[in-house]
This record gives sequence, structure tokens and C-alpha cells, in this order.
Amino acid sequence: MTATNTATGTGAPRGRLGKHEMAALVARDIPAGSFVNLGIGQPTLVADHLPAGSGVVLHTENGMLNMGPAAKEGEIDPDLTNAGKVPVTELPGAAYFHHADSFAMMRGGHLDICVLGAFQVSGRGDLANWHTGAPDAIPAVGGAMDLAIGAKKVFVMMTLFAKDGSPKLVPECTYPLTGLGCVDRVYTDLAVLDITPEGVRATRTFGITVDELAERLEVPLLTA
Amino acid sequence: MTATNTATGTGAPRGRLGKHEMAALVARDIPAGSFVNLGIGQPTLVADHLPAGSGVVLHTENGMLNMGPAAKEGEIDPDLTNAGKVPVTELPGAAYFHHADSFAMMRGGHLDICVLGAFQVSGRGDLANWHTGAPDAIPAVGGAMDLAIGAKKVFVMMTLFAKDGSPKLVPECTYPLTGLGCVDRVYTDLAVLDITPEGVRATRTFGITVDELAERLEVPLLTA
Amino acid sequence: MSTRFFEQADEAVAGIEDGSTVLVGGFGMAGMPVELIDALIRQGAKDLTVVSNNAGNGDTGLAALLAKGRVRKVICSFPRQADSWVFDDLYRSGRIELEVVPQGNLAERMRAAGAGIGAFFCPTGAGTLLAEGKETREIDGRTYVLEYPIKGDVALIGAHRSDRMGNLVYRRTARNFGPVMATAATTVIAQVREIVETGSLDPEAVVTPSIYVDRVVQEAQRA
Amino acid sequence: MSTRFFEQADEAVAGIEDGSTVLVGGFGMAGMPVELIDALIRQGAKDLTVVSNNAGNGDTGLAALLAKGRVRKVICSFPRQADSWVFDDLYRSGRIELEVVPQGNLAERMRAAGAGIGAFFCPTGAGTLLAEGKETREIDGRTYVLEYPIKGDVALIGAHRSDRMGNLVYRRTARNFGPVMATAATTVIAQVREIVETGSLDPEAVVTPSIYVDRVVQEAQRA
Repeated sequence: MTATNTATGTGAPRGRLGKHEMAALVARDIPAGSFVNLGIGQPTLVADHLPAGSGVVLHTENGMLNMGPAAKEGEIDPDLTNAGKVPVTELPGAAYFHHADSFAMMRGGHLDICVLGAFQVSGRGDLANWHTGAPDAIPAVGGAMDLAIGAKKVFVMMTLFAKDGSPKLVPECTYPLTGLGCVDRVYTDLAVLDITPEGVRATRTFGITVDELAERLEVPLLTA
Repeated sequence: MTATNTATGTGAPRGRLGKHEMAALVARDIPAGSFVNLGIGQPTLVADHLPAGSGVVLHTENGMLNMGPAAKEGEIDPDLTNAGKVPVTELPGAAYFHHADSFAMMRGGHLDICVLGAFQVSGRGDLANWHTGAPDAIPAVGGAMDLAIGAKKVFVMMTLFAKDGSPKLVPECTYPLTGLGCVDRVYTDLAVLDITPEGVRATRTFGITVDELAERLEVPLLTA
Repeated sequence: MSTRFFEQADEAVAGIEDGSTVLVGGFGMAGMPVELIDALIRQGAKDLTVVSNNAGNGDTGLAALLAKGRVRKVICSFPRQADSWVFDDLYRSGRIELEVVPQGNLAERMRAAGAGIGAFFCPTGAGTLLAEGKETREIDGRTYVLEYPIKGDVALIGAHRSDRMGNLVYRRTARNFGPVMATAATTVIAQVREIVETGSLDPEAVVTPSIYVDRVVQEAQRA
Repeated sequence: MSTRFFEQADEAVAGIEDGSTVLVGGFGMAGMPVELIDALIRQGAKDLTVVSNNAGNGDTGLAALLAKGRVRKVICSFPRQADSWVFDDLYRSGRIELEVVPQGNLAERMRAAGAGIGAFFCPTGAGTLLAEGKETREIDGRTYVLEYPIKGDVALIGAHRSDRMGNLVYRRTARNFGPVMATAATTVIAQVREIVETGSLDPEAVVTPSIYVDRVVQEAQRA
């Protein structure tokens, strides 16, 4: 699964991961029994790749632990949605709580892992994922800042380069920040990047070598 | 009930109230439907004088609303006590909550009335009821400070004079304070005293005139 | 004081004054007190500050209140949605103020209002746009932002059941902001699906005790 | 991570280190995790800071732990009781430290630890002995005292039931400090009367979700 040669775009390096492969990769790195929040968008795909019996418990910030998969036709309950307002289901052992208790859980460092999308991540682990900074954009933050600072580990899932070819791993975020120094690991289509106190380390690459990668990034990559 | 001639001690003015009469007086002043916390000691007697159907809801700070009377033989449940650790009972419509929620309720100003005992009350409504200040005393505060600052109205029940004859309504408390400017009304054996921004007003007296009372106190009494 | 029960949502929202801060429960449609919002539109109070997670969807409910020009300011975490065109238009034309608050701060600031906390140091948003101009402090090596309570004059919330005392229970994730808002407003008005006899709710499972609930009205129309 | 279940209280308390801060639930005997305290005595950890509402009663439980000289400091709201002779004696002879904290501050400071709050301004105790030396601030005309979190290395709590995931429910006023302490300690150990199948607790009535519970042991002996 880690380095299958699935080209997902023209001109892309062979071996680059698609979003489902990235999600599968994240899922494999989540220890059994973890309490996890999956952010809106791509991170929700991670749920589909968690092995049965993993005992991973999903949290949704609108007030629930042990959230089940998206509701199918006939299962939809308007009182039961995830943070993206998509109807979901309840697993045995679920618990409901109000918003202050839910965010206390997040902000108090009780979630083991949170997986978020991002516009940019800096080499120091700063995260930008809530605001494009465009002057006419209406700012909307939701729970992004709370998730960013709260979980024990923050994983980001994103493509490593934007559509215009610019890297999304940057020396300094140019988009407005969500949180400072909060990201632990970045899962991208081309590499898994650990943000460490010493710097950024590419622990796995997909269809590209670390040297090739280093050439395309302004953030230096640790080599050992 | 307000001014029966029940002498409760030798040398006491005729008409001075006993503790049950004081409790009855407090009970009569609690509006129907109020949410009330009765402190440990004499204030708990107030519950016995609330008329049936008053709809007064009792709060106990160890996590319950709609507390019922003390448990009788055969009703005792070690999981159900009041703040004085006395076994109590549950009324229909009760609710349980944890300590942080219970004190949030108190400190957030949601209780209508709290009735407390006191060592001293100052003319400005400062309360001293937790610590004798004796150098060898082990300090113990419990919920006294939270109750003092939290309820919409704080009523105190106490004898107006200590056993040594010194008044317990004082210009400045000499005992360590529980709260500043928090007392609204003081029910004593000799008078009901309202603490107002203008000063202390004796709204009712028992077996003593306001002038006689004024003579025995260092705190001036409003006369109009 | 005792919870009052009303037959009509219009009676339940009577007396809401111009200039009020109104906390509005719900996350998406779950827990949204739609009938109370509709009644507030008919009631006519204006110059309102609305505190809610979102800033209205489609053309009904909160969006309709906004469309009538009754709202001066919105305090919310996520105003921008696919169907938030009413808010978008008002905002872009400068006809409404917006304070964007991280969702957890929104909840915690209302909790603080309800719990008598004067202000609190919170890690969320430190170093970001949303903390600009706010007091910060380093505590044990971490940067915190000082946040103040958000108190409502009125809260409009949706719950599942009320007993005849006003004790409330919610259902699933429709619980969301309701219990917090119920602690944070001077007058709390709940729309419920069902009113049940006192004593029929499990005292261990009451989420909002009656002390927080001023007025209750049963939904006229169930979704 | 997943809650672990133990057959014996002695196994459940294994690994508590000397010098730990131990939060101990209960208000009087209600919710007091007696078997865990007894196991902690056998386990032998010393130089402990104990955070609990009281400072031990009679000669058993917390009082027995104190009597063994294992506790360096007690943080509590009400140490002085009719039967607190063990604490009284240690305190008067200078063999134990005491921090007296208003009961609401005790609860709220642990809540803050669990909720990621760095510090909070609180009205309780302003102008009294217990706020001496503490930072104060006037906010909207009222004086508040800055209070810091109390975080535990370990919490020992008593609950009524646990399911096989570690979700807890309590019973009546035995709930008291348990749910708050469960959020505020690194390792949370619960003694329960009954372990039930996952799915048999009402998800609306779970008070302490399993995320907060590290270890569970069923009481060997029911009161």
C-alpha cells in the first residue's frame, strides 16, 4: 500500500499517492484504541481504511464519541450528524455531550490524534487551513483552531504542491495561521514528513527520492 | 409567627425568636418557585417551614437539585446525602450533576437565594462564617465562599449577639472574611436587618424597639 | 424562578427587546429552535446581536431574521457556508457586523458567562488573526489568550423533552450548544418536541436542570 | 487509548510513583474509592500530594494513607471534621502541608486542567485570606482572583457502572468530584460496582466517556 505505482495525474511522478492511498496510510499509523478526530474533507476518508476491530474511537466536535459511518438511506436521523453536518450513525458505547464539554475534551489534550487538511504547513509545524486570506473572503474558522492546538498528535493530509506548482510545505505560512507549531506529521501524495524539533524529515516517499523532493522545497529536509 | 412572645433564654427580651421561629420567618420570605441553597446548621431548619406546594427547589452543592427531606430509617442511601453529609431524599423532578457543574450553577448567579449561618456580618454586608481566626484552628472553607458570592440574594441566620454579649452585626468583621459585601439580609432573634446601599435597616424587631436595638449596636440603623 | 409553559411560540418570545443579545442554539439544523426564530421574526425585536455557530442557511430561520434587517451583529464560528447567501450579501455590503470566534471559544465563553468566570486564558487562536489585539500570557511555557464571557439577554434553544418543571433532555448531537446557552442568558426559552410528567425523566440523565429554563413551548409542528 | 480492565485493585494502582499528585474522588463516603485507596496504601507510593474534598475520616481510607506518612501535602476544601483526627494530628505537629481551596475553586481548577484552560478569573474568595498573594483584576466592576489549574498524575474515583469500553455512570450525589477528576489526571483509575456490556448504557446518560478512563476495576466487596 505504501508505494504502489498509481499515477493520479498527468505529469505527476509515478508512484504518487491518491487521496484514498493517503487515507489508508494515515489509518495504518493510528494505533489501535486511539481516540481520533477526523477533520472535514479528505481526513474523513481515513475512517474507511481503519481495520475492523481496531478499536479506534471517532470523536466529532459537535458532541459525540464513538461515531459510526455515514448514515445510509433509511438510517438518516436529523439529530445525528458529524461536524460537516453529514448524517452519521452511532456505534455501541457511544456517548453524547454538549459543545463546551466536547471542546474541553479537545482543548484539554484528550484526543490522541486529529487529522486535518491544510493550505500550508511550515517547517516548524505552523498550520494554515482556515482562511485563504483573500481580501473579499468571509472568515470562518469553526473548530479548526481548537483541533489544531488540542490533540496529542496533529496529522495533516494534503497534496505537497498546490495546483500552481508551489509547495505547501513552506518556511513561513503566507496564509493566515490556524495554530503555531502544532503539526506533528504531514501525509502528502509524495512523502510523509515528520515535523521534529530538529527539522523536517521525509520518512517515506512515493515515486520520488528525498533528494528530488529536497530540490523542489524551500524547507530543508533532514537527511539522517 | 412574626412576633410571638417566646422567650428562649433567661434575661432575653420577651418576644425574642427561637431558631425555629427564625427559620419560619426566612421560609415565609422565600418566593414560591425559588431555587434555594440552605447552608449547613441552622439554615437547614428553613426546609421544615416551607409550605407544601411552594414549589421551592432545594439545591445541594454536592450535586443535586430538588433535594427532599432528610432520609428516615429505611430510606437511607449512602449515595444520596446533602452538603452536610446527612442522608437525604430525592423529589420528583430531581437532577444530579457533578461538582464543577454544581458550583458553576452557584457561582454563575443562578440560585435565587442562599441562606447561611454567620459569625459576623458587617454593616456593608461583609460576611465572616468560615474561620474563627484562632491561631490553632485548622482552616476549612468548604463551599462557604462560593455560596456567599454566588446566589442572587444571600440571607444570613444568626443570633444578633454572641454569648459574651458582643454584637455580631459589626462595623468591620474581626473574623476572617468569607465574602465582601455579599449579604442582603440578616435574620436574627431580635430583628430582621436589611443591608442596603444606604445602610442597615431593621425592617422587623422582636421584643425590642429599633431605638433600643440601635443603642446596643455600633452599626447605625437607618430610621426611615 | 419556576419555568413557565406556553401554548404558542409567539407568547414564549414576548418581551424580547430591541438591542438584545440573543443566543441561538443548533449546529446545522440539529437543535435549531426554528419555531422560536420564526416567532422572534414576527415579534419584531431589532438591532439584535445574534450568537450562534453559523450565520443562517438558505432563506429560513436565522437567515430570514437576518434578511429582515433585524440583526446588527453576528458572533459565530462559521458564517461561510454553501447556502449562507443572506449573510454573505449583508456582510459584503457592510450591513452587518461579524465577530468570528473559534468554536471552542464560543462554547467556553458562554460557559464562563454561565459559571461566573470573569475571563480565562485559553490556548486556542494564540498567534493567529483571531487573537490580534487580545491580551496574551505565557503560562508554563505555553501562550494563552485572554477571553471574556459572552452573556445573552435571551437564549433560544431546541431540546427533545421537558418535564413539567422545565428539566430538559436533548437527543444525540442535537444537544450541541443548547445546554451551554441555557446557562448563559438572562431569559432562556426552549422549544421542545414533547412535554412529559415530572418524575418521568431519569434524574441522572437530565442535561439542563430546570433552574436554567425560564420558558418552554412545545413545537407546533414536528419535523 | 483503550481502557484496561483489572481483576484486582492492586493491579489497577500499579505504577503510581513517589511524589505523584493523586486526585481522590468522593464527598464524605459517597463516591469514595475506598478499595483503590487501600490498594494505594499496599502499593506503597509516598511523598504524595492528595487532592480531595476532605482530608480523611476516622482511621480508614484516606486517613489510613495519611497515618502511614505517605502524604506530603493535602489540597482540599474542608479538612476539619469531627473525625479527622489523623489529619489534625499530622497538621498540628507540622508533618503535613495544607492548601485550603474553596470547594468551587477546587472543582473549577481541576476542570480547567482537564479543559486546557491556563488560568481563570474567579470571584470566589476575593478579599479573603484564601486569595492573599494572588493576582486580582477588576472586570466589569467586580473583583476576580486569578486561579490556576490543578492537574493530577493519577485520579482515583468511584463510579457506579462501567461498560466494557470504560464509559462510566455514577449514582445520585456519589457523582460529585469523579467526572471532574477524570478529566484532570494523566492516569484515571475507576473502581466500579458493576461492569456491563458495551451498548447497555444509554449514550445520552454517560457522564464520563471512556476517553477519560484508563483503568477500571470492579469492587471486590460491595458496601
